[in-house]
Formats: sequence, structure tokens, C-alpha cells
Amino acid sequence: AQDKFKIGYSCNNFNDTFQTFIEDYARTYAEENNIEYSYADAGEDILKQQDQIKAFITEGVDAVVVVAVDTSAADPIIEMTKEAGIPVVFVNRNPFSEIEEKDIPENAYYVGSESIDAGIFQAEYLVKLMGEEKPVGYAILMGLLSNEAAVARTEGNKKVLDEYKNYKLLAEKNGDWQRDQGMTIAENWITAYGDELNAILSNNDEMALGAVEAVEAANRKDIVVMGVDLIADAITAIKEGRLAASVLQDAKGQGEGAMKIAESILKGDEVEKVTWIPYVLVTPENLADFE
Amino acid sequence: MDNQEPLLRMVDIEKSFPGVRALKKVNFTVNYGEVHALVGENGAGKSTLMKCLIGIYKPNGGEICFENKKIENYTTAEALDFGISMIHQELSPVLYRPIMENLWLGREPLNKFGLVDHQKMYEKSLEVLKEIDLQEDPRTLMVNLSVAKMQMVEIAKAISYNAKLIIMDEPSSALTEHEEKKLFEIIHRLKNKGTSIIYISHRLQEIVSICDRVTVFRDGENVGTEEISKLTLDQIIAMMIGRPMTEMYPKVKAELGDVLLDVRHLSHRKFFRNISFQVRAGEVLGISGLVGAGRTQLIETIFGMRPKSEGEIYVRGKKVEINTPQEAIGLGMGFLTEDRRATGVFAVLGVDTNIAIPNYDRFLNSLKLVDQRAVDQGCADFVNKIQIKTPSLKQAIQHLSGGNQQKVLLARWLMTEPDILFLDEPTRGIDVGAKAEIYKLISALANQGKSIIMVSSELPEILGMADRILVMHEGRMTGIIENTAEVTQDLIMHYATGTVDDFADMELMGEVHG
Amino acid sequence: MDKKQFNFQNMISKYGIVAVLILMIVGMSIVKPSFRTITNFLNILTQSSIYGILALGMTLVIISKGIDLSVGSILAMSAVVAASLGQTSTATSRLFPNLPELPVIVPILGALAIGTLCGVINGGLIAFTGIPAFIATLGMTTIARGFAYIYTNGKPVSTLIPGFRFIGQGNFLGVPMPVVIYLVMILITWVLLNNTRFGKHVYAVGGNINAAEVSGVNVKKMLLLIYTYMGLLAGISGVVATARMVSAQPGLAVGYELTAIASTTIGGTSHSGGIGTIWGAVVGALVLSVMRNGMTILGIHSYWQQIVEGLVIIVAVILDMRKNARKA
Amino acid sequence: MDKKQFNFQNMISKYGIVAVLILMIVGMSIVKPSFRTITNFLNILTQSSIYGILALGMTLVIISKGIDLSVGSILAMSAVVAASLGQTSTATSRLFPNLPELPVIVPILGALAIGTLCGVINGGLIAFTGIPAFIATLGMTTIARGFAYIYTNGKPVSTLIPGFRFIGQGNFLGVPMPVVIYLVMILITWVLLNNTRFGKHVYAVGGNINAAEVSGVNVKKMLLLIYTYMGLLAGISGVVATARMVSAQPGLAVGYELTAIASTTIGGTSHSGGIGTIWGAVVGALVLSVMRNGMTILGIHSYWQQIVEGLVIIVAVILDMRKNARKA
Ligand SMILES: Nc1ncnc2c1ncn2[C@@H]1O[C@H](COP(=O)(O)OP(=O)(O)OP(=O)(O)O)[C@@H](O)[C@H]1O
Ligand SMILES: Nc1ncnc2c1ncn2[C@@H]1O[C@H](COP(=O)(O)OP(=O)(O)OP(=O)(O)O)[C@@H](O)[C@H]1O
Ligand SMILES: [Mg+2]
Ligand SMILES: [Mg+2]
Repeated sequence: AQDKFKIGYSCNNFNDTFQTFIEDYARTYAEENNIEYSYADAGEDILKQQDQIKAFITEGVDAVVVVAVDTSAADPIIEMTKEAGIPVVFVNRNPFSEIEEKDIPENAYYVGSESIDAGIFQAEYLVKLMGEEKPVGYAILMGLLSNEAAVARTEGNKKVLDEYKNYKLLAEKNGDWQRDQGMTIAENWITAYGDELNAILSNNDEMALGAVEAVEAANRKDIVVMGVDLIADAITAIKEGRLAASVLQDAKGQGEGAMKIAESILKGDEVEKVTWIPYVLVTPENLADFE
Repeated sequence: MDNQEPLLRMVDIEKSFPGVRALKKVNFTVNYGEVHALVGENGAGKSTLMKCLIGIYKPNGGEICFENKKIENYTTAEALDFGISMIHQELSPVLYRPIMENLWLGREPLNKFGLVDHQKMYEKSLEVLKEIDLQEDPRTLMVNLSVAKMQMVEIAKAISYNAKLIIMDEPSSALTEHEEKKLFEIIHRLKNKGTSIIYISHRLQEIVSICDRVTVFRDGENVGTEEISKLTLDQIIAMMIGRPMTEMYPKVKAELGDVLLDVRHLSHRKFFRNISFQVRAGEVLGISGLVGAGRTQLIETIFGMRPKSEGEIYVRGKKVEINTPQEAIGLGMGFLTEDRRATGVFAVLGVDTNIAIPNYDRFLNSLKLVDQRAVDQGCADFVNKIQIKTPSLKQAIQHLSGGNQQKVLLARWLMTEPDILFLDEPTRGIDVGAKAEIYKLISALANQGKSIIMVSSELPEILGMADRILVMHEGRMTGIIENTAEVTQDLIMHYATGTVDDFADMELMGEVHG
Repeated sequence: MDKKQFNFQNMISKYGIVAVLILMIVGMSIVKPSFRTITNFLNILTQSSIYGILALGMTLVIISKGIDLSVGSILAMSAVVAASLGQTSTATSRLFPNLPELPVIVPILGALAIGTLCGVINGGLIAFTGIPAFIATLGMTTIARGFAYIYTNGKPVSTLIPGFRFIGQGNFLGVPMPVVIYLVMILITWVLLNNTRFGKHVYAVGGNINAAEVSGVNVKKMLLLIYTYMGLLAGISGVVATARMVSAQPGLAVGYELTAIASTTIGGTSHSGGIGTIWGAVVGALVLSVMRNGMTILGIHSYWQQIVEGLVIIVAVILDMRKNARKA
Repeated sequence: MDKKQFNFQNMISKYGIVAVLILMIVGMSIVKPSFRTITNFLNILTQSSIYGILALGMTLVIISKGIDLSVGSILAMSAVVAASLGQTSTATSRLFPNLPELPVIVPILGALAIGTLCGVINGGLIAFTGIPAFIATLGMTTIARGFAYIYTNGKPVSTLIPGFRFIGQGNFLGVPMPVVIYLVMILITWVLLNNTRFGKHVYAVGGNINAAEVSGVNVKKMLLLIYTYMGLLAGISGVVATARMVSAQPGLAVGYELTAIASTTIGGTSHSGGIGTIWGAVVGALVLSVMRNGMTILGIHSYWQQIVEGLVIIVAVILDMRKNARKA
């Protein structure tokens, strides 16, 4: 007696600003397409996420969309959905990065971006800005240590910059994605490394904007700061020339994309196992396209 | 006799605390089967010596021989094994546990699986409680007992170790006549069994009646040990305070003024009913009764700590409703409570703060800030006036001897200059010298036109100080007596046990009305 | 039904928190039929098992007037140790590449050992240096967490031997294994607290440490043992968590200490020491997991979930207090 | 220099935590010259100001034998309120699109009001329902956080009027404004605790709540006021935090309550009530920020920083205890 699809969305952590954007788009899509939508926030707790998905299943959803708290612990989620006979679409964080597409379990799908790309884009742009001649000291502001994106983006930074012997990694420290911590850490780096420090690459915009405040307060506008996510504040900051660049992770593409995939599966359409939504580097030059 | 060597010999015991040398080369011996009294002023070092003996403190010097063996570096648990047990001056029950678990704490009976045998514990507890005549279910939580009953449980616990030596540090200070008699019976029984007892008390009468020998302490030194029969009370007192005592009860009849406090038909849902009395300016009203008579609850109700169920209270002729102690204090009342630890001291705070807490209003400068110099001055005055023994005003009160803590609390209330002062067992644990000082103060206050209501279980004190005596029995008033020369301890006991009851008729009427 | 009026006031003041729990369950069952399925009840029990086990130890800790803020970190530390010793030989990223595949008991014992060790350190610090439990365990929180990260190099440890899967997702007579383990630990801890000398002394230490001391209780040893037991339970929780996820992460169980403390406190254990029951800890943990499960099923937005959770904790404890109200 | 031997043991046992702080500063200054610059010291002070201000209130709370777990959330709530009332009219995403640009005092008062309100609720619950402070403030933690998210819809609030920039990054006679605000609050709280009747009663409530009641202290009113003051300080911290970042996020200051509690505890305030000083809270906060600053400057890896931080907290308190050691 059900003509409406019911989809459960399990968010890793709603205190992560970027996730709220993805979820916004997913929700909007559901509303516009007559899909019944339930939602849960795991607060960065894997077990809680499992429990919430179980509750979705109990409640009788037709599919679940999941931002995995930890991609290494996706197995139990896949298994419980398989048992319930419903598909699971992972979004944003990729549980299948280490396996071939054909090995992905039959009821599981992924929509998202390659986290490492964001780090690579930042680093490449940095090289473009600073050149290869003079020595460049940089530091990395990392997200929550338990987070795959934090690890992958940092890896992307290093992967590129390790190739250039003039680029020296001065420090890396986690600021838990938070702006205030980004600011405090940047203040201390500026003191510690002085003129040696030329760039701060941040795993997200929030921490990057904190670093921008520290840089300005110390009158060190020569320090290049970059973020990831392209949140509204970052757009403004790039426009004002305070932030050098950000990397757009396409929230709309991911949020809508995941819902679309889930809907298609339920309708019985043929869908790809993995849908890539590419990252885009956003700099003052191409900013206008994203406002 | 092979009793040449005493049961216990403590030689040259030294003990210091920061700022205080509590014991100065003290020697002390206890013979087999004797009841040995230990007396001295507050802070003389009695409890400290006993705590060294039971293993709570490690002495800084000296040696201890028990049963001819040198013992050193032992814990309380080991002391209990040697055969030494102790009733502590400061009550220390585990409040929210049953009586029986308190009794057997640390040596709970086990069954064959190594689990606690509750049934056996219950039965053994019944036996022990029977021995001290305490009719309580062993499963009752300690918190539901009155102070006196808690003390009886402590006594029961100490004797249940079947120790060779039992230390009793002021066991009777929380007891009334009835329990005290019980305690003496127990002591006699123990003595006949050959148990030795060290008995510490400030009630010197008791000592004369039950002890064999007495050791007197002054300022951390042993100033002499004697057969009790060879000394008079006055001699003991003189040894304690270093000079002869002049007069214990300096009671002068004060000029009686207006009625300050008028209590009419006051009842509490649970603890007492239909209590009426008046107190005039300059008058000392004594309240007497057996343990559990409800005296404490009566005062607590008047003072706004418990809700009354019926009756009225008039202060200076005006009807008042008192719902909190703050309101009571605002009406010029003060209340020295019975349970020093629970409702008296701020253990970790300094002597100064302990005295000044209700009084900061009078030490504010023009900016409404506390003038600490004035506070210190005010406190120092009282410390001198009632001879509180403390190394400094900042000393945490928990490090003072019990008696000195009591004096600090008294100073607290004297400083509020109350018109109506309630004193619940005001001299509990206080030495004779200081007692006399306190009586002098009470008298002086009465002379200044204050009303004093004094609850006391010490009949001599009531007879010595009160103008009139209100006696309670099981939550009822059985008499209000003018304290004339004809009034005897016996008479009061008759009222207190309910064998004489001036208000029996009224009670009946009350019943009909109720 | 005819005459017996249902009386909310009465029920609450008689049964306190249990009444709250029952009302929550009844209320949810009426609103959402999917709530009152056997599967869902087993889910709820499974969900409460991990912090439920922590709450058992926390009850002892809090009765003894202590606190343990480090249980979440110890859990994570134990979990990654268990996982690292329990990877299949085919796992892509093995922490110990040369380790043979071990029987599942080895990782389990490893986890319990590491949990116990952390507990011993906590207890030792508290007992022998006299620093407040709050500080000792706060320090342990960041230390154990740091080691968990270093041990795993910040990466999750996954692809575990099938033995874990049984512990996490298998069942015994229809009861999920995590629940079975929880029930066993409830029973053991209950006996420990109520029927052993150790248990009586836990109450004494918390109720009146002086009384305990003068009665010959070895207070230091007691503190050491209490935190050790807490550590052991954190280790057990770590195993259950690893088994449920069939993997372990160093960032696991952040904030679980608060959930465990909240469970015991909701269940009536007093932070002033000497008062508390295992029964209360179990009910408290259930209140929290019924609430979380219920809100997810009702589809309440996570922002509002936070608010409701806060309100429920407060209201539950207020109602429970009224039961105990004995002011004259 | 000749004869006066530097004696670590002695110094510690005399000055306790202050000696620890000095040793840390001296040690760092030797190892890293960049540490001993004026800028860096001002940085350290600025960085400690936010949780330093929280620690001041926490000192009162803990002296009164309470705890406040909600200060981080209250801070965040106040911060987003301040930011929402202080956006420029040109800001791209305005929370209140029709609000005119207000003088900076309005958002400040708004933040203080909201902080105070949360404090009043905490205090009211604790005083009038009698639930443990742990529970009341744990509930408030999630409630205030939830409202902060709902209020902002989960988004950061930024592009603020210049007045904020002055508070966050301006200075007064060369001293950064956050430090000036911190110093003023230290002074006010110090006078409050040491020179007012209120302060004396805080000690009394924590020292023995029953005795305080009998001595005419209005215990309920005291509890209400203590948590209210704590809420006010959280509001002030919220303003400082907003001003420093010239924006505010609902996820701000998670875990700051633990930092504040650790600061006071390192500074010698006792969780058993009645003991503690403002001075200690200041030193405790400095110990933490010197350590964090130092480790970042030394470039110690985040994983190891956690471990070092835990160790320093424990060791600092152990050393401080030895100063007070007066066990016979
Ligand atoms: N733990 C402690 N720290 C510091 N000083 C202490 C401590 N215990 C006792 N004192 C001091 O040692 C002295 C002896 O105290 P003690 O309690 O032995 O006296 P007492 O003779 O038992 O007095 P009372 O009759 O009042 O009980 C006192 O001056 C007291 O202040
Ligand atoms: N908190 C309590 N809960 C229940 N009953 C209590 C409580 N406190 C006291 N009682 C009971 O109330 C009665 C009166 O108590 P209490 O011993 O205080 O009277 P009292 O006349 O002041 O005696 P005392 O000589 O001990 O001061 C006793 O039966 C006691 O057991
Ligand atoms: Mg004594
Ligand atoms: Mg009494």
C-alpha cells in the first residue's frame, strides 16, 4: 500500500559543516521528488551509526544513504542492509577505495570524490603560485585524526610537494576541523617558524579561515593559505584576497547524486556501482563561476 | 603474679603536626584488666596518643610494647589483630549502609563460597546489639539512627572484636543517662572478663565511678598517673588545668525581662507534638530528656530547619513564620547544633571563616567588601576570650581537637550577638576549664538580656545553669519546672521517663481534639 | 481496567527511573508499531551493551566516590589491540604483517590485558599518589588515545578473523552475543558488589573513607582494584565493539565515558559516594538507548535529538529524585 | 650564583605548580629561542584567555562542590548569538537579513544575556530540583549545543562589524584585548571570591552545605548565583572567541569544559569542595597553554602531543600535591 519510496540518510557527523550542505541537497531532492525521508546523525560514532541504520531498517526504509563514520567499518552496514534486502548508497566517504569495482557487494554503491585529489589540487596550485626556485616552507592543518578525508588530503599534499626539494614540510597538526583551533595552531607556527613559513594548507575551510585570521593579526599576509570545501565564508575570503584558494567538493553533486542513485535502484533502473563527482580547484581566477 | 609487665607500655612517644607538637615524650602504661582513665584539656593530645596506638598515626619517636612485644609500623588492621580496638571520638559511620555492615566492616562473615553470608551477619549483629540493649533491626541504615544510637553501634562494634584492650575516646559524650548506664555495665562486664580499657572523658564524675587509675595530660605531656582512689576530683582538675578550679557553675540570677520567645502548641508530623513554652529576656531555659525524646527536632523546627505541622511561634510578641535558618537568624536567633560534623564545622576551612560565616555582614567596608583585617581582629578576640587552642586563625578546623572545634562553633554564634540562643549539647566534649568559661559566657549573655535555650543531657549542667527546666519524653512535654534548690536529678529523671507527667490530661484532650 | 486508574504521579514516586523507562517504552510502542518488535528490543539491548558494560564498572567507581574519564580511550586502545591481533592473513593492510592467524581467544586476552593494565595505572596513580581521580583519568584519556593512534598509525584496523563476527553478530539461543556478554557481566558485577567483601568495602570507601580505614580496610588496595576492574570492563567493551564493527579505529568511543557516567547517574548512583546499585546502571543505560533508538525511529532531526536527549536525562533524574525525596 | 645551588626538589615542594610553570617556561626558552619572544608570550596569554576565563568561573563552581560540563556549549551558543547580531549589512549569508547594522555593544550584551540565561537554568535546576550538578549541566551541554545548531542552521556566522575585530585583535597599551578582558575578569572574580560575602559563602557551601544552611547561608540562592556567574563568564568567553575569529560556529569549543576543569584542578582546586583559589586557576590555565604552545613550536607530532599533555597534567598535579603533603 506504499506508493512512496522511503529512504534513510545516515550522516557521519552534523557538527561537520560541509556534511550539512550535502544533507541539505539530499533532503531537498527528496522533498522535490516525493520521497519519504528519514535522517540520523551518528556524531562521529561508528557504533551509533550502525545502531541508527538498524533502526532505519526496523522502521522499514526502502534504501539507505550513508556517509560512513569510518569506511573501514562499512562491512556490518552492508551486511545488515543485505539481510534486510535493501540497497545502501555510500556517499562522500569511499569504503571501496581498496577494491576493484567488480568486487563491490551487490547491494552497495558509492557516490563521491577522491579525497586525495583535494590535497593534490592544493599542492599543485601552491607550486604554481610560489614557483620552484626559492625555498618554500609549508605546514598542514589536519582534520580529525580518525577521519579518512583528513588522512587522504594530507597525503595528497605531501605526495605532490615531496617531489620538489625546495618545499619543506615544517609541521602538521590536527585542528579537529575547527576554526578556533586552526587559528591557535597557526599563531604558534608563525611564532615558531617566522619567515620560514610561507604556506598553510588546511584540510578544510574552517581551519583555513582560522589560519587567515592568525596570519592577518601577525601582519604576515605573505603567507598563502588554502582550504577545502568552498563554504560561503571561503568564497568571500577568496574574493577579498585573504584566502588563496579552496577546493570545491561538490555538495550538490554528492547529496543529490546519492539520492538519485538510490531512487533509480528502487525504480529498477540500471546504475553504475561508483559515481565520481570531481573536486574543483577554486581560485580568484575562476571564482565567479561558483558564486 | 606474672603481671609485673603491663599489657601496654608506651615510651617516649613523640608526635608533631605542622605547627603543633602534639605529644612530647609521653610515657603511658595500661595494666591487665584495668580501666584506665585519660583526662586533660582539649587539645592536650589524648586522641593523638590513642591514634598512634591504634595505627592511624605513625609516631615520630618512641616505642610501643603490647603484651611484652614491641610493635611498630603497623596499620589499623594489624592493631585490630593484635587485640586493640577503639571507639573513635569523631563518629564515623558509613551512613547509607545497614547497621550490620557497619558492625562487621572489614571482617564480614563469609560462607563456604567465599561470599558474604548475610544471614550469619544478621544473626551475629542481633547478638551484639542485644548485648548493648539496642533495639534496632540490623538492616536499618545508619543514617536513620540518632546520634546516640550511632554511638551505641560504635560501642557495640568496638567490643565485638573481643579485644584485649579497648580504647574509648569520649564514648559517652553523645549519650544520655540511660545509655551511659548501659555503657558502664558493659565496661564492668568487660573488666571482669579481664579486658583492659582506656577511657577518655571530660565527664570527670564518670571517671571517679568506673576507673581504676587516671593519667592526666597537659599540653602534650603526661603530668601524672595515679590510683583514682588517691585523688579527689579537685586535685584531678588542678592537674589538668594547672591551677585549682574556682567555681563550676557561675550562675547568677539575671533580671528577667519581656518574653522574647513564645512557642504555642508546636507540633511536628513525626517527632513531637503540642509543645508550649515561653522564654524571657535574661532567662536560661534548660531542656532535658532521654535520647530520642525529640529535643533536637524541636529546636530544629523552631529554627526553620524542619516544617512544623501545627502551632505558632511568637518572637517579642509578634507572630512569625520561620521557614529557613536564615529567617531565624534575621529574627535574632542563633543555634549551636548537636552534630558538630554534620551541621557544624566547615572541615577544610580556616578557624576564621568558621567563626565568621554568619557574621560577614558586620565586617563590610563602605564598598560592601569584606574587611579581612576586621574579620581577623574579631575572630582573634574570641579565640582569646574562650581560649581556643589553634596555631593560627587560618588553621583548617579539622586539625583542631574536638573540644576546640566546639569552642569555635560557640564563638561563631556568640559573634552573631543573638537575642535568642539555642544551644544543643553545648559542652559536649569540652574540658572542665573551658566548660566553666562557657558557663560564664552563658551567664553573661543572660545578664545582657538574652534568652538562652539549652538542650543538655548532662543533668548537673542543667541543674547548674537553667532557670527553668522543660522535660520531654517521647516527643511530648512532661513538665516545666522552676529550677529551685529542691529539684534533683532524680526528679528530672522521673519526668524524662514519663513516670511523672504534668501534662497527661492535656495530652488526652489533645488526643480527643486531634 | 474498570477501577484501577493509571496514576502517573504515584507510579513515578514509587518506581522512579524504572517507571520512566516503562513509560518511554509504552509511549514509543503506541506511536510507532515498528518499535515494539522483538528485533528492535534485541537491537536496543545490543546497542546498550557497550556503554552498559562500562556503566557497570563506573557504578563501582562512582560508589567509591571516584570518576573515570578514560574509559572511552581505554576501550579504543583495547579495541585496536584486539583487532591488530585478529586480522586475517589476507587483510590488505596488516598491522603485523608477519603475525600468523591466531585463534580468537588471543586477541581477546590481549584486549583484556591492555584494558586491565590501563586500569592498574589509573588505580595506582589514584591510590598511591593521592591525586584526584578526575585528574588521573583525564590524563589517561589523552595518553591512551594517543597510544591508540600511534599503535595503528592513525589508520583503522580491519578484515578480522571470523571468530569476531560470531561475537559481534552471532547469537546464543536467539540472544545476540553482545547481549549475552552484557548479561554475564551484569551478573558477575552484581555478585561482586553485593555478595563479596570487596563489594562491601567499595561502599565503605565511598561512604566514609575514614570509617573504612579505621575498620582495617586497605583503602589503597581497594582503589587499585576498583579502577583495575573498570579497566578490565573497558577491555571487554573494546572486544565487543571490535566484534560488532569487525574492525577497530583509534578514534573509537570518544565521549563514551559521559554516556557511562550518565547511565549510572540516571540509575541513582550518587556522586557523593556510598550509594548506588548495578540494577540502576542497567536501567540507566537502557533509558539512554531506548531514547536514542526511539528518536531515530521517529525521525527526529539530530539537532533536536540533542535537545531531547538533554531534557530526558534531566527529567529522568528529577523524577527519580522525587522517589527518594525523604525530607521531613 | 656561587653558593645558592638550584634545588629542584625544594623549589617544587615550596611553590608547587608555579614552579612547574616556571620550569616549563625556562626549559622551553632554552630549547627554542622563538619561544621567548614577547609576541609569543602574548600569544600564550591570548590563547589561554578563552578557557582561562571559563576556569575562573569553574573555580567557584568546583569550590562549591559542583561541576559545570556545559560551559563549552554555552560558549558556542553565546558566540553564535553575538555573531548573528553583529553581521555587517553586506555579509553574504546573513542570519537576520533585515536586521540593521548594530553597534557592537548589542551583540555583546546579547551573548552575555544568553550565557547568563543558560547559567540561571543550570543553577535553578541544581538549586531547586536537587539533581546533581553533573546531570543538570550534562543535560545543558547537549541542549545548548542543539540550540546553537538550530539557531544557525548548522552554518558558520561570519562577516562581522569591525568592532569585533578590535576586541579580538586590537590592543590596549600593547596588550591584546582578549588578555585585557581576561585580566579584568581575573581581578573581578578574585575580589568576588576573596572580598565579598558571596565569596565566603561559596567556600561555606562547598565546605559543608548543611552547616552553611544552619549558619544562615541561603544555599539555594548561592547555587543559583554561582552557576549564573559561570554562565556569564561563558558568555564573555563566547564574545572573545567570536571576536578572535571574527565569526562563530555552532561546533565551537567542544571539550573546553574539560580544559577549564583541568586548569582549575591543576591549580589546586579540590573536587571535594571548600578549597581553591583564583590564582591557581590562572596558573593552571597557563600551564596548559604554555604546554600546547611549546609542543606546537617544538613540532611534536599530534599523536605524541596527546600523550605528553596527559603526562604533564598528571605530573603537575602530583608535584603540586607534594607541596601540600602534610600527611603524618
Ligand atoms: N591532623 C592534625 N593536623 C594538625 N594538628 C593536629 C592534628 N590532629 C591533632 N592536631 C593538634 O594536636 C593537638 C592534640 O589534639 P588531640 O585531638 O589529641 O587533643 P585531645 O586531647 O584529644 O583534645 P579533646 O579533648 O578536645 O578531644 C591539638 O593542638 C590539635 O590541634
Ligand atoms: N533523619 C532521621 N530520620 C528518621 N528518624 C530520625 C531522624 N533523625 C532522628 N530521628 C528519630 O527521631 C527521634 C528523636 O531524635 P533525637 O535523638 O535527635 O532526639 P533528642 O531528644 O534530641 O535526643 P539526643 O539526646 O540524641 O539529642 C529518634 O527516635 C530518632 O531515631
Ligand atoms: Mg580528642
Ligand atoms: Mg539531640
